[in-house]
Amino acid sequence: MKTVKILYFAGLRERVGQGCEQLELPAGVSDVAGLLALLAARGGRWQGLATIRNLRCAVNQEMARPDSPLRAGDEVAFFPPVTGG
Amino acid sequence: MKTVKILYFAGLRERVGQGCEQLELPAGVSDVAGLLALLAARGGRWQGLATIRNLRCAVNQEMARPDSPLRAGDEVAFFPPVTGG
Amino acid sequence: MPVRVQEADFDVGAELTALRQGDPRIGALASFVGLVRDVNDGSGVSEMTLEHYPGMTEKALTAIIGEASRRWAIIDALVIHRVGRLLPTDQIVLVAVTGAHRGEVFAACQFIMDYLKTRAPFWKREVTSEGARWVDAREADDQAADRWHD
Amino acid sequence: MPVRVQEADFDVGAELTALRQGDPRIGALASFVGLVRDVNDGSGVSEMTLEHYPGMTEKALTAIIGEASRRWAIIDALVIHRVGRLLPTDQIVLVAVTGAHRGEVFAACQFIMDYLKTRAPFWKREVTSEGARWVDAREADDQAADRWHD
Repeated sequence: MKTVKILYFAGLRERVGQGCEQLELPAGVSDVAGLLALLAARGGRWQGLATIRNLRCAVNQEMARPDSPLRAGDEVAFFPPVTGG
Repeated sequence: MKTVKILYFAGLRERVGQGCEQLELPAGVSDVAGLLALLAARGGRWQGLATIRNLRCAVNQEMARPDSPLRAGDEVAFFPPVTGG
Repeated sequence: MPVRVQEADFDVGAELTALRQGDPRIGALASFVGLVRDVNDGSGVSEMTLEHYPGMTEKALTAIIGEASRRWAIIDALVIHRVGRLLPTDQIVLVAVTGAHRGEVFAACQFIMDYLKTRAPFWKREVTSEGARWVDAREADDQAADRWHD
Repeated sequence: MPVRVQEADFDVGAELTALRQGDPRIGALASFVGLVRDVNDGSGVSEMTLEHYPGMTEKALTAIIGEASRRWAIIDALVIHRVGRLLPTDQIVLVAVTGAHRGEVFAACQFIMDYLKTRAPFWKREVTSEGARWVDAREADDQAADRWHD
């Protein structure tokens, strides 16, 4: 079993209605793109997740890309473009 | 009679041995270049004045050039390139 | 090369004094303070809240300072960024860089701010006369960060 | 747009706070502090004396700030420059610029320093291990100022 921790920030957190969750990844899900498809398949407020323009992702607190691999225990974060400073 | 006030700063002040003087300009001296030639004609430590590389001049506290005109009562300053900050 | 993320305000004078304290190699200190304006994108702003990603924020800021240190001959650098609720005229961020010469510290300070704006996980939520809204990322910020690419 | 030439030291924190005090249009504050280093051109420096041209100095600094205000959308600017005897780690000059956005205040602050270095009538005399000497103007400073020409 491959369990990952998922975090949502800012407008995205409000959109999906939660800030974090633990998720067991099915055997076929091995990268960020796969995880996004899995989340979008939940339907409802999750549906648009895989198609949001400018969605950012970090794996273990480093910026990641759709093909970044996922391993058991990884911390995956989804968020909009940053606006600090 | 055209009297001007002349100021010398920094290394130039030390070189000529004085910080300021009042000087009556002869009829033929009408610009900065003419004044420099007049000063250099004093000889001795004044001799090199007209040929110093990078000599700067201000007339009435504005940067001036060799052909800048001189009028009665003007304040003329000679100094090396600036090194503040 | 300290990095701090905090709710509390900071004392710019004390921070700059501490950064350069007693180091006679330092001839130049450049700094930047970002402040909350009372207007943004044409709307009045009465307050804002800054959210961040604890853990990643500190890593990202440390990486940005490290990159600046590789690019320019600087002596030290400091980033302090506030989070939580802020009001117009409040300080948001301080970036300060010391070095021997001004060219390097100016460049490094501006580089750190530009990269912070596009790579450090902070998000602003403004309360305006039209209601609350998440601030959109500005294309100008991406362009400002992009100009540092070789 | 205040300009001050003085023997006394200055308090950077207090000056920056006063410059931005209560103006909610200000989103960005860039500043620069120049400091006495204990080494210059390969020689140890134990002290320096700054001479200036009273009257012209203030005019030149005011003109430089005016030129920066014409070139960039800034809100306010401040220059404080010390004269007299200074020791390593002492503060020499403070330049600070406020505005709505960081690009403008960074550019204006750097422009003011570059122009000050080549146009404001200050001269440094250093005491080094080899004796006292007037500091030579640096070609790099002329180049830094020249890059602002169109």
